[in-house]
Amino acid sequence: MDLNLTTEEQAFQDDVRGFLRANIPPAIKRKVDLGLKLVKDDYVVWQRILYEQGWIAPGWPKEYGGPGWSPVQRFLYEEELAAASSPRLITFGLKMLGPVLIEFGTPEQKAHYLPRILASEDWWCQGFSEPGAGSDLASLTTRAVRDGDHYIVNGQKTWTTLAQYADWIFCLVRTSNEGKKQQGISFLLIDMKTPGVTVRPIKTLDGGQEINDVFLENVKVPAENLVGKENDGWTIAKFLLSHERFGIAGVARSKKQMERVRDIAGKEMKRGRPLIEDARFRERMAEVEIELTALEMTELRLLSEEAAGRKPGPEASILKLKGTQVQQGITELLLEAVGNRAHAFDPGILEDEWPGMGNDGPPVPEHAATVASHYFNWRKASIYGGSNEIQRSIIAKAILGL
Amino acid sequence: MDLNLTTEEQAFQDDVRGFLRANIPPAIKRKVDLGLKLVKDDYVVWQRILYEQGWIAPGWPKEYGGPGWSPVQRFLYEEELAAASSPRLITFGLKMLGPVLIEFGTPEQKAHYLPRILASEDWWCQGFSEPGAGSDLASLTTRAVRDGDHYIVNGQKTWTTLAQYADWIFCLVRTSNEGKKQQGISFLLIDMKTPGVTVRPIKTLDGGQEINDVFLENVKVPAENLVGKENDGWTIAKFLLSHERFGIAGVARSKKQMERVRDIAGKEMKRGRPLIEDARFRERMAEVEIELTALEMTELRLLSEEAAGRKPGPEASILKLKGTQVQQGITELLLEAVGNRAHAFDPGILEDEWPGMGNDGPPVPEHAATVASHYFNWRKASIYGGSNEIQRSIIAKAILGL
Amino acid sequence: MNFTFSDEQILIRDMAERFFRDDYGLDVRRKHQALPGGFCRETWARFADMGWLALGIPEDLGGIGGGTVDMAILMEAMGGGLAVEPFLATVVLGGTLIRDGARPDIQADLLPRLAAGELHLSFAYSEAQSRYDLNDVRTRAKADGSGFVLDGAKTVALHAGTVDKIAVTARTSGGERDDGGITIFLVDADAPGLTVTDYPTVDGLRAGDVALDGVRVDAEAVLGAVDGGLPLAEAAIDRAAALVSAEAAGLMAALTRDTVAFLKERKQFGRPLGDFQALQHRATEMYMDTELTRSLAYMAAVRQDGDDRPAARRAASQAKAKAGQAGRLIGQEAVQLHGGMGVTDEMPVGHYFKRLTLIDHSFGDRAHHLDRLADMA
Amino acid sequence: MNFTFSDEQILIRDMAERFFRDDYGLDVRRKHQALPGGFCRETWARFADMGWLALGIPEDLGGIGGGTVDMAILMEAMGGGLAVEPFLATVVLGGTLIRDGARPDIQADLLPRLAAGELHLSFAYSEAQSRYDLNDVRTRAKADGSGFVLDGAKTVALHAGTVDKIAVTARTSGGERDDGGITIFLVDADAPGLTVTDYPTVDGLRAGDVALDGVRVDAEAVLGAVDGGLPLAEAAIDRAAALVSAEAAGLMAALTRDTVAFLKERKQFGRPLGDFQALQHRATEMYMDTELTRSLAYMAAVRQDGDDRPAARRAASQAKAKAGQAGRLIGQEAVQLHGGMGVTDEMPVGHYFKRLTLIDHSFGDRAHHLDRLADMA
Repeated sequence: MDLNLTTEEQAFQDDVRGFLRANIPPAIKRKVDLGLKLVKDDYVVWQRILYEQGWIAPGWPKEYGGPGWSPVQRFLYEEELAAASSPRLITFGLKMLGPVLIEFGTPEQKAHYLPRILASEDWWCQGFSEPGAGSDLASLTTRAVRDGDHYIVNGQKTWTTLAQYADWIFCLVRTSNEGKKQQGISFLLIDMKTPGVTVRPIKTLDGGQEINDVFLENVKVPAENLVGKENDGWTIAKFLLSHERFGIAGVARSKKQMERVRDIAGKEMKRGRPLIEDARFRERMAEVEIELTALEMTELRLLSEEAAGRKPGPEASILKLKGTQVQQGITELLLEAVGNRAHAFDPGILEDEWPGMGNDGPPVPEHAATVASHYFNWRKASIYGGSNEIQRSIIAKAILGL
Repeated sequence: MDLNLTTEEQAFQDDVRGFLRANIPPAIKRKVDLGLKLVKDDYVVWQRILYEQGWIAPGWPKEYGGPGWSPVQRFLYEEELAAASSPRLITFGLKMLGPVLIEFGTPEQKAHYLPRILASEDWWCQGFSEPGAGSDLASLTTRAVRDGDHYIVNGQKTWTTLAQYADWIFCLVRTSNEGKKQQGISFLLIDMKTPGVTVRPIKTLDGGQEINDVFLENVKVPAENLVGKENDGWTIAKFLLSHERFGIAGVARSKKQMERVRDIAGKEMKRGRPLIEDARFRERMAEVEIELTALEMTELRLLSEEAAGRKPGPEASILKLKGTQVQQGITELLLEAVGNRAHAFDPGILEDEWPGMGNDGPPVPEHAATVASHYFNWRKASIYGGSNEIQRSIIAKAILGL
Repeated sequence: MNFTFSDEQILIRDMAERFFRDDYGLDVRRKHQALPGGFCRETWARFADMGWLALGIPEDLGGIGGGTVDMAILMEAMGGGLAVEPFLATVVLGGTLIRDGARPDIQADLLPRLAAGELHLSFAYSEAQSRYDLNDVRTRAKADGSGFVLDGAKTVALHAGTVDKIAVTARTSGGERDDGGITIFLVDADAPGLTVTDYPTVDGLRAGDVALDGVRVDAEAVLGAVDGGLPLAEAAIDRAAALVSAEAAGLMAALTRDTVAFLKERKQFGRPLGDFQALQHRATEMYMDTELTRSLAYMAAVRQDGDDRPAARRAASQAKAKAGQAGRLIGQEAVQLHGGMGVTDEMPVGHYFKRLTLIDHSFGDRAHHLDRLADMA
Repeated sequence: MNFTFSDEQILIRDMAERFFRDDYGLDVRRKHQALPGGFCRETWARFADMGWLALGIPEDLGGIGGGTVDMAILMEAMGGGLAVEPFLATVVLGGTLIRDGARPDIQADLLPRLAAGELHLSFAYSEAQSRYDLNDVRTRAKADGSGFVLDGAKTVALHAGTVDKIAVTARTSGGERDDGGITIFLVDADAPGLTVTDYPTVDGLRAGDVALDGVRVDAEAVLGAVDGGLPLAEAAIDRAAALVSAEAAGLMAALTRDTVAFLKERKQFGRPLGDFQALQHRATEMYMDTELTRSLAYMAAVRQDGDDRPAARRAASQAKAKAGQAGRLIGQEAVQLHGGMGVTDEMPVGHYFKRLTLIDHSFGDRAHHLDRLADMA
């Protein structure tokens, strides 16, 4: 047990840190630091820089374009990405579909899709959730009927993040009604440009617009777009949802956000002194930091066990659950810090257009402008991707045997 | 809506306060103030004083010996009892069996038992819980079989508070196995001196000993000891458990305990100053006091509605649930206040025998001596008398319709 | 001592609840938000017709009397109704300051107009550095002949962009955080040198930052005594804190009701969500905290009309601190239990949640009131 | 960087867990408690045989080396085993002070005896007014010739009634709460003028209050430097805080395990309690907080052996604060979920609960460590 970096690890960290800080475009960094809305181009520009460097898919095997890093190196890389104010890398291709294709795809599927994911040529979105299904994923009703060498797909997907930017969607569809509801599900890749695919944005309570309904009406999908076997999609879905533990807790980003808390608390005042000097605010910061450190150490324990050969288990649920609790705890600290300046808001703020930038709108300081919106938006973290209630039930069942 | 006392209410308060403070025996007051163990005689002596005054059963109708007070008067009386360091009045006869007999008893039962309860001539205990039944009261198995003009009772009751002092026990017993399990239950009064009744103390984690197992082995009970009709005991049990809302929240006692917190925090030190001056401890006190005040106002709202003619409803569950949370919150404040002096403990402390009194034992200050034991013991508050889980389910079902 | 509503109060409650149930709603609200100034002047006129704007104003001054409890009943209904109209700014803050601080002739002039819906008011007391402290005032008022000249900047004054007059705290003597030396001036919104930057707030209302650049006022603009403005401001803010706690209770009740309805209706794994015991118990916590908040809000309302200032202050802080804690719990739980639907703009839940959250950032958040209670204890 | 146990550490863990599972238990514990001094000297000898008392002592001084992590592994097992033997007092506190502060010749004398189980130690640092602050010392040591004379009173020194030597903090200069001017003296327990009032603690261990009435000691009784005792005391207490956090993690794991087993076995309303979702989710919280506490406890243990004192201090406070919060939650939930059985003296749950609770009152409670973290931030 050793928390110090080896000389090699130290050199790796310096290397990564140097590159990331030198190469992140300042306009993108600024948006990330202030919590402003990123558009497609921001993501793609940055991901291509990482792609050129060979660092875009640290979790992929080397043969498919991964850098071949150790778990510690990956951990350090995540840290440095967050510290450099990198946007979140869009996970749908890199952390979801990529590993699925590597595990279940045909040679043709791998050869075609994987390089395009690495190069950010295809933007993927995820077609799992349906209206009415909620956390009960397997009760999905979108239907794919085989018709010659095509499937005809009808149904509706919802809560589809950033579908407005997507070129492709990977979907769970029902191909059979026999047996248990988990048994008749297949995993299908659908080109968003296919006739019959419609995207309708869903406005969210923070004023943002990053989730969508996706309607599928008589969508004709070539049969070679099936991944794995027909009716075997549930296995793939489970693999996809539990495969990636790295970064699921969001520790690196939360550490960066705690810096933001400190920064803002240094600017905001309380009783004539900077808020950062208020003993009780510091106590609340300490409470969140304790949870964050505990989470980080727990992640390191799990990664060490994995590196030592243990198979990933249901402990990923702890990382997801506690991770979102910590993230949401930080949004609460930020909100508290800005006091009554939390009121001022105009959706234009998120678009980087407010008086600080020379436009009309609330005269609110830059550091306070997006905090309330961020707090509201981040409530989603404990709902999407397997709600925290689902994670609790997984732990109760798979770990405690209840 | 008016929080001020009327002239009459003020006069009543003065009257009650004067009497209680003048008449409470100092040795009993001392035990209550320090959280020491009370013995049977302490309770009986004090209850007889209140009986002589006509104040022992404020909830009883005047014709049966109640004082005929208004809800506000009863509220003020509870306050003054607690403020005067009165022991808890033993509820089994006064607040449980008494109202049951008034509602369901035969004229003979009323004439015989009620005066003896008022005069503390009979000490009653409650035979509801059984091992294995937990919160699922209706699954009880203690069996009463009719045999001529007697019942023969066999079974075991448990968690029977202060059974070691009791002359009588009122029991729920199974008289039939037909229909739903709630339907075959009867309500029976059993003389503890009857052959076949055995009491075995259960030692609790705080070192105290106030709960017991009660074994019933071929106990012969006269048939006239049946209350209500045979197999109708569940109705009586429900009446008993929901009838009494007055004082169920323990507000008056909690206010008195908050004084104790203040007193102790004035004696204990932190960073060279009395703990009571520590901003963060004061904040924690304020948090508990907010809940306590909210509870008090909620109780007053419910009592006002009741006085205005509304029937008691499931809201009593809120009073029980929040009441015990506040009480337990106060035990935590007390525990925090005494710092590392919480360690020192000897069961003799509870018996009023430690060095402060000239005996051997931990050299711990009087105010700290029983605090940890009290914290441990009071965990029972959220378990007994319908656990807080049961109260939550009652609210979910009866109020929210879930 | 009693804790029941009078028949008149029950009438106020029923009328208000009926109004918001039948004549308001999320679509109406959206329309009102989009109007100039962010609220509906016809609706405001109806408020006046129903006597709501005259609540708390003595009868001889054009009002219909009534006390803080009556206003709390109305505010609770407004919480459930998600009203965007500026009742808080004009009637609660403005009305209280004029009732407590204005000269009789000015009261006689302004209060009937306020009750009739013809006068809008705002109270600009906070500054960039002040957080929630009323005594932290940098805006200065210099005596100038018989009047004063005001210079400074105020933040987040409710509805300041659409009012006729703005009450402003300014320092006439003393240092930045002294309790003494603060004076409240009632300034015309169109006074030369006064500029309001108006903006929408995240909960769907409006507020403004107020810049004062050599604004001249007469001596009669002073509310209360020169240098003696703090107790006046404190009483108004305590009253507002009590009343938004009642509004919060209304929001909490609406969130609990909607969440329970959602749990009953929505099926998952073949059963209604409401069958899951963990969710039942969480809904129960929401319900209980709503009731506790309501109890404290009404206690605080009663106390604001009593003679005991420390008791009024303590009750306001207890209610507001509770509203902050319970509001956070209930808002977060309502969104979480609604699942994906909870984060959309479509359903009321998100709007209740936002207003409830922002109430914690109005008139002192939970931390502020716990500080204050700890200081008082 | 890595976060796995070495093979040796796994050996220590397995051996300790086996010992407490096979050769200890509630009945054994009760027997040991009833022995003079409240623990079993034969068991202590077995601890020595197994090398447990030599952990953390350098090999050239009769120890077997190893670091704080090794001790944490043992402490975690002792938590699950509910050990009453005085490992904390003698090995952790006493051993650390001697390792860090004693002259080489005294180390060479004492440490082998400690490792062999022949020397018992205690550390008396707290006083009636000091709460958890190590610098709050009223006990005075006056220079007297080449030695010192000690006068004062110490509270709650673990196992002080059965030890050979007691380390005592005393003020050699400065005012009551000054950081400088504190000196640690290693005093013979039978020194004239030293009296221990020995008592049982509520969690089943023993402690004593120590009265010092003109106790004479030689100059060689000084541990570390005269007036420089505070950093020494702080390092020992930080190490103890890290290690009782590991003990707490062991207690939490045992409580979670027993509670889950109880929920599976016990039926209510015709179903195992474990079928009720609300109870499942609560058991899950217990499990997660156990894991988080364990993670911080081991981090704190690692940090105690590093060169970075601020990091060591912070890690100790983080682990201990977490242990306090999680310990309260898990202890209370375990009792509650056990229902009536939870409050009896009969089952282990109550005993785990009591020890876990009292850990929060040892080496600084949650409030103390949050204060400390807030001061450091």
